[in-house]
Amino acid sequence: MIAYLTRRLMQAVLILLGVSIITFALLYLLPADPVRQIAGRSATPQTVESIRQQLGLDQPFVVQYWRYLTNLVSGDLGRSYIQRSEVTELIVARLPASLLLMVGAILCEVALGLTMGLIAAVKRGSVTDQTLMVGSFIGVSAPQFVVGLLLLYVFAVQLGWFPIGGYGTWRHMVLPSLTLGILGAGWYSRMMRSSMIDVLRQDYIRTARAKGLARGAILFRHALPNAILPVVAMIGIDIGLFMSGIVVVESVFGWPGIGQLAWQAIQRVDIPIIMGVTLVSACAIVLGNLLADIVAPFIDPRIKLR
Amino acid sequence: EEKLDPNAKQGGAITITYKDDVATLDPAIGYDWQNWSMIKSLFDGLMDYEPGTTKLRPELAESYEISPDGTTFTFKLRKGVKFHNGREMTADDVKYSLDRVTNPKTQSPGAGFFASIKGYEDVAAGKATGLAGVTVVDPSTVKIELSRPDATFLHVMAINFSHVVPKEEVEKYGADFGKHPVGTGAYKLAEWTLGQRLVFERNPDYWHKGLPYLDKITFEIGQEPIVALLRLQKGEVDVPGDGIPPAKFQEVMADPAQKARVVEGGQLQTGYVTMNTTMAPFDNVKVRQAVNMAINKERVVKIINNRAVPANQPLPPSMPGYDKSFAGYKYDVAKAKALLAEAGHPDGFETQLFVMNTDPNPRIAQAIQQDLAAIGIKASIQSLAQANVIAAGGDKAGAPMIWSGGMAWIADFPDPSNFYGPILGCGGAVAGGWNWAWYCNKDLDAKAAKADSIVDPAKADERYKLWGEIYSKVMEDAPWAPVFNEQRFTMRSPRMGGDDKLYVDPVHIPINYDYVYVNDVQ
Amino acid sequence: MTSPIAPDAPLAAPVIAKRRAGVLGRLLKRPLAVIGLIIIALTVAGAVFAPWLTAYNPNEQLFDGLTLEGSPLPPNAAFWLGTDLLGRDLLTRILYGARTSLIIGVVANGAALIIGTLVGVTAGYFRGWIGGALMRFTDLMMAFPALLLAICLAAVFQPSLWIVAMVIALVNWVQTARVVFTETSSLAEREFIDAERTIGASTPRILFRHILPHLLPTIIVWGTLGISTTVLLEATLSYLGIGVQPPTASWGNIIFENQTYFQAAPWLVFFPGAAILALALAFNLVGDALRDILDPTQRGRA
Amino acid sequence: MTAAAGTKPGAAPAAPQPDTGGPVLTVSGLTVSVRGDDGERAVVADLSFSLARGETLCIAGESGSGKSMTSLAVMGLLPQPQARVSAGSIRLGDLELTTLGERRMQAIRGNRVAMIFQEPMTSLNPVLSIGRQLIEAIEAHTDLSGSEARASAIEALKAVRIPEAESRLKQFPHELSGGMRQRVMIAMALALKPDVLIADEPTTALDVTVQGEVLELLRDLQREQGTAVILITHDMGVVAEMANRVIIMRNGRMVEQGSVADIFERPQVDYTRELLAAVPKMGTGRANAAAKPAEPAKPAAVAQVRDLHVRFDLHGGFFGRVTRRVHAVEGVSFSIAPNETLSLVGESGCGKSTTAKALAGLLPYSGDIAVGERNLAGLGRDERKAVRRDIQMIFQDPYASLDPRMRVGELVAEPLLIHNIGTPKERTDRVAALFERVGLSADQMERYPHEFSGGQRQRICIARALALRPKLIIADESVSALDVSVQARVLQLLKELQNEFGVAYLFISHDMAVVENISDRVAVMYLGQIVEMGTRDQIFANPRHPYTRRLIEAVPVPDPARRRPRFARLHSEIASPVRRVGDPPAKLDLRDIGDGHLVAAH
Ligand SMILES: Nc1ncnc2c1ncn2[C@@H]1O[C@H](COP(=O)(O)OP(=O)(O)OP(=O)(O)O)[C@@H](O)[C@H]1O
Ligand SMILES: Nc1ncnc2c1ncn2[C@@H]1O[C@H](COP(=O)(O)OP(=O)(O)OP(=O)(O)O)[C@@H](O)[C@H]1O
Ligand SMILES: [Mg+2]
Ligand SMILES: [Mg+2]
Repeated sequence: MIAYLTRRLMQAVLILLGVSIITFALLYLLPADPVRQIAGRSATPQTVESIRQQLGLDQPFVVQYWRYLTNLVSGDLGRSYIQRSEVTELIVARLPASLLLMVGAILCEVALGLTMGLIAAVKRGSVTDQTLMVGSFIGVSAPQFVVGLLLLYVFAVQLGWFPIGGYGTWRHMVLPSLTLGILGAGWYSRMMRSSMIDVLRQDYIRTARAKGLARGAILFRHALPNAILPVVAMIGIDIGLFMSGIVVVESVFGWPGIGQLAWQAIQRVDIPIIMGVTLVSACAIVLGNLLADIVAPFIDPRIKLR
Repeated sequence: EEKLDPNAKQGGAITITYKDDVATLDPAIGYDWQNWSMIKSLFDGLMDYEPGTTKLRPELAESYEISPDGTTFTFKLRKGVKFHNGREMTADDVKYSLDRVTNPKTQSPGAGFFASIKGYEDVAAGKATGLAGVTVVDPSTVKIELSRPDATFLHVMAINFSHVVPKEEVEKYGADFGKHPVGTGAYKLAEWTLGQRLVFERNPDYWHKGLPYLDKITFEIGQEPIVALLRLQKGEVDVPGDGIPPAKFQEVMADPAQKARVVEGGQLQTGYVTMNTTMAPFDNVKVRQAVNMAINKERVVKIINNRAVPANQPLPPSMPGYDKSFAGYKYDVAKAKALLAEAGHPDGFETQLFVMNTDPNPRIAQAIQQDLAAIGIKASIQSLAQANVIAAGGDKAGAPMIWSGGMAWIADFPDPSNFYGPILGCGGAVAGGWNWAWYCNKDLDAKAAKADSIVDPAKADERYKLWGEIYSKVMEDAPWAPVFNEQRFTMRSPRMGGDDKLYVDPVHIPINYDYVYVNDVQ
Repeated sequence: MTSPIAPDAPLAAPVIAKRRAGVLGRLLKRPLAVIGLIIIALTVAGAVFAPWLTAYNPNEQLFDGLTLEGSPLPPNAAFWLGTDLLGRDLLTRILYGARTSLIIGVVANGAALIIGTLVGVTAGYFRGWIGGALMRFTDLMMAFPALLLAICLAAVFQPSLWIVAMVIALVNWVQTARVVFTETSSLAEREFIDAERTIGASTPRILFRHILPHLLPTIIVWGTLGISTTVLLEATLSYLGIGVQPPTASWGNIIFENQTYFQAAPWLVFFPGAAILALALAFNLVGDALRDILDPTQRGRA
Repeated sequence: MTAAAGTKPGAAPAAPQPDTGGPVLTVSGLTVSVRGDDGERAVVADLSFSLARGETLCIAGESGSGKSMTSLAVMGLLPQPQARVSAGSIRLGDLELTTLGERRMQAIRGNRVAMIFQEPMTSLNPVLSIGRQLIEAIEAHTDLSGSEARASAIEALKAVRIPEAESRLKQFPHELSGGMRQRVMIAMALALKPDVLIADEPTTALDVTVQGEVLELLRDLQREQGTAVILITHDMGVVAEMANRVIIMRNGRMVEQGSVADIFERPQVDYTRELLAAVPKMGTGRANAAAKPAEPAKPAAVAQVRDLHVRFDLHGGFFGRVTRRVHAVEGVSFSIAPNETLSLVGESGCGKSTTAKALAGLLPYSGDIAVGERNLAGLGRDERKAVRRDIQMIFQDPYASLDPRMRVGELVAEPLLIHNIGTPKERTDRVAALFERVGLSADQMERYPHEFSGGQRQRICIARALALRPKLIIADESVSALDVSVQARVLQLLKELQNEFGVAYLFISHDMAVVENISDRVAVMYLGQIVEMGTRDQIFANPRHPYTRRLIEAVPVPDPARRRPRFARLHSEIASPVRRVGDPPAKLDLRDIGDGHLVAAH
């Protein structure tokens, strides 16, 4: 186990290194000049050059990257060009909110998606199945901005069940999690249905039925753990997909997560923030996948950690 | 002393929302829509404007004197002004603040405004650490010598970049001063939860007795404008910092109760299309004039729900120097076609129109595109992130046409010169500059310098006239096609009081925090 | 000693000499699949014949297309699906937009699916360094923010439909690869694959004839869900200046441009949204039917 | 559907039957139909029988004759969506089962009727521990507390002679050998103490010694609980040993029914006689041996295996190091000449399949394997393909070795296609001919593997292996699921091919009678090593190693008159090939005791 973890963590470090190199290189190639954003309209070329020097942006790529990397090792992600604050500070302030939202969203989509997929698989071909299918496709096809606003309008403005955006209590979390969850639920339910159908025709399900087990026991104890494996792998993947959804949802609900930070940074070529957020989300994705891989053997004992 | 509003009561708290993060509250650095007026409430400069107007008045300076040649300004400081940390502000702080903002290490985007101060070049080049032209005469007197007469200098003393900061706090927080601002302003920062909210509290020691009215202002960050409006309608928010979102504009205006709470005002803003005068075929003035005539500005205005007025010159109407009599280029497709033919393009040509990607700019660009197509100019649209458009504009061969909306010019201060220098003058027509038309007219530059050397306030009208002429000449060369001047529509909750003009204050955007109040305090 | 063994006599049932009908033939026997095929056909026809189907030009900002206040018109006799914020006919834009969206949702998404499947199958089947390297590369790509890649590509290339299609294909294959990898590695352990090896089946044959068909259900799920996702992703990318530029219509960007107006002008979001949904559903119906048809254990299902 | 005349819809299903002598289970006019591409066809037609308390009914008969379908119909577990009961009634006591709702059926399954399925490999849930699976079955039908259920699960495991029952509860199916899984399945059915137990080929995966014990257990259960047993088997030895009454089925119909003595002594129908005649009997092989032409001077071996080792590393412990190894094959050497049949026998888990797979090039091994003149190690891609053509393997589990998504016709034609033999037309013809030779009809080529019975699938695998006319066929338990008549015909076919083309066989089987019938030489394996090897006569007439002797003694005799009163139970535990790293098993020395008869020291 420890050996496995060490190996995986080492791989993770390599992956992060790769991500940082590629990101850094891409940002380096970007034609937009951050110095001009900093210097403002009235700056003289002299000032511009001076700022460029101070930021070390006049250095060759390798030097810049090496400096970034050495700082990174000591936990220093640099300072934002626009906000002028420590990137670490900005991310640390916003990360908990995003993680919380992620957890909420994953709970939502897993709960919704699995239930829908399960029912659809069991009632395969029926009207219920068709309805659920249309439902999951609506979830996937509906623009999140609209879904978010709609939920907000109905449940917060009209019914007043939840606050209109903001952050703090569990009530703030419901609607944004749901908005993200509706999209994910579409995916999960289709995946679940597909793998459930496969599992339901396996011989061991027949055995379980032959034992005279109740339908619930067959579905939840025998079929679900077998069908859920691809879904667990999906949760790892999901974290990556999640990063793009978060931008929209966070802004609709005024959720103080890193999505908004990233989006603003992208718009304004705030390279240190882009780098920081990229690395943090890469970390999350890598850890998510690792977690999915670690959990898998607990669900299916045939799987070995390799 | 200024008269206070007899209806205003002190106390109460309001909530204001913004979509984007507040980057910094360091007056030397903050240059965004949201932090601009926040900084104005936390800090003070030597000069300021009368609330809701563009009229200059002394602020931290009690009085000032200008030498006859217009190169020496002597400011007498107000006594008993204290920073939020309790220390009294002195002339040394003024000097320190100006030295700091011009020092390249500070990386201030506003350093260039101080270029007329003696010794600026040395500081900018890193050869000196202080401005030779700024001297502390005594603890309450500062003398500033300029290297050339500068009529806008009092305005410069009113912009945020020149606001006074206490040295000890700056040194204490270093680069994080922007997160721990300490000034002399009406409010002080009480709380800043990154990404969520900022809370301003009344500065009890504010030198301007009786101000501010409000006890507390909460800025909630990261709110989508549409959602902010929903919350306003529910009474959770008092002012939507980003204004009324276009998508909700019709709805609000259709409801008399809501409409009554909308305040409309002019803005020191012009939306225009730049044409790269160094790039064929826009190097031909006839082509540029044809473009000016081809754009149906009325329709463009209609597309943004009439939230603007058509423009025919660079200056917005509320800017001194605006020429009411100027006719500009009338919308005339036939004539535009004729001009194009004269220029040797009877069948038009293909070109590109760059635009920033936030609504409504791409829509406006499409309307312009269609108008240009009517005279044969096939402009393909490049709708890009702000930084990319700016990069293209600063590249001589980058962008033939740019729609300025969303990026450029809301004036830093209400003076006609503010629309010239970096965006129309030769100085801005350099790689990485902001003169996206790459328009460089040496005669006009000279004339501009001449106008700005008329320092005497008594001769202001003469100066404005001169500027008016400059812009008329610019329009003859037509490097821009001015399209409209945006109107501001701010909305306030029913409980908010204060003169309407405070809500469309031309310099305090979106509202003048120091003077607004709420009606429901006991 | 050479007499053959008597075969099992078929019992009772008449052996109708009906040989297997083609896959298409069997698809056509399923009403739901037929509906799906019809929707797909209509979409393609709409895209191809758009100029003949509508009197309007998709980019023409009609004089009478806006109210005096500059608001778009709701569906009416002249504009069946209403007009957009610039006074253009929405129906026309949706028809023309189908061209873009089909390329994104079907071609780019399909390409991503194919790349992902190939990578996943290869990595899952070849355990050694090839598989390891491919999977590490996939992990890297997965950890890498797609949006950033897109922005940088946009900065380097001229924005165009094909760039955005390429970007989508480049970023979307990753998830498919991961899922396919997992499934392939368990399939590769199955005994019938060993059996194929003993009869000397070549690796491509094993991969394409024996492993791929088993991946079909997964591929169908990912492929059909990918349609909606990619069509919407295109809009985000176009917004960032990578994809089709205004005024070219696509379903995604019609929604994207107008989503803040969904209360003031719901038709601007509803109709393109419905188009995306219908296309995705149609592919799903066909996919589901295909899955059943190609899955022999499900035969006999009505 | 039959009019459910005697059904009392509200009757309590679980009321214990008084021992009135009335039948527990009555099947009458049962017809089961399956839907395929070519419409519906009946696979069981008009079947009627009844079962009394404490009785053992054996169903024997042709493979594919509907035995499994019948039992699935009783359980209400016919494969969906294809199959259904189209006529007839199944009554449990007074209760009509064919029309019973799923919910009420649930209460009956396991509780009153339990079943052991034909394919034990896939019938256990891979993600649940066997303890879990056992206990839940008990809990579903009794109101025992958790610990009581656990106790009775342990008891059930002990009853099927799984050693260390208590710790086994925590294990997962994949951690058990095939034979153990089979026994877990049996334990599960027994623990429920049902009124009726249906056992579908419960001992196919077991070697004769364990088979005997399991059968003994069934008898115990019957004695103690009065359970009625339906035993489906093609092993006439088992029938003779166990049955009170016997049903013989063919083509979905019952052809004969009678007491075990009647069937064996006075068969009425030709088919039954044919079946009985086909039963391989120990000793008859030697008699037939004369038929085989005398071996010519020793030609070059088709395959030569020298000092073969196959080990599987088990990663374990906290650091994921290799702590233990399965020494599946430990230094096996043999060679097979053309035209020769070498049989490999031994108990379940002794490494027979592993040896076969290594020979077929499917496992990494150490040692030398030469095919023809070529050593398998270090062959190029093309050469390996050529060698593949010469060696074909028939896998132990026919279902698992057929791609479920391909039609069986395509599957059988595939080797021809791969090796570019013939035109498509010729290939089809050849496949059709092969089908007929293994006793399937050509029109079944269009079906998929899951549409066949266990025995039919096995024949498909055989046809596939024959398609290329290889030089060596490795047949791993290839006739175990076939009824004796088909088995006889298939064995006959194999012999014919040997005579025609000189094919050599490596024949792996549990069934000593079959082995005795078919082999030229026999190798007995125990714990990964060969303990005795020699010609058939040497092994069967003169077994020297005690393990060999036990194997031969354990073979049930297909004669009810010679029924053994009680099968001797073993008390030693089954030895395990799993050992710690650095602790390889001692190498056995084989000694030639004359004429190439090799025996390990013991
Ligand atoms: N799912 C299915 N679909 C179609 N036909 C099937 C299906 N399952 C079995 N059959 C057919 O039903 C018939 C009876 O099968 P069954 O499994 O009952 O045979 P069996 O008597 O148990 O034979 P064996 O001894 O070989 O296991 C066979 O001809 C088989 O081809
Ligand atoms: N992939 C594997 N990993 C670990 N152990 C294995 C593996 N395959 C086989 N074994 C073990 O190797 C030993 C020999 O297995 P093998 O399948 O050769 O037995 P067999 O003689 O064919 O038995 P049976 O008669 O039950 O088929 C068994 O103990 C088995 O558990
Ligand atoms: Mg069977
Ligand atoms: Mg075996």
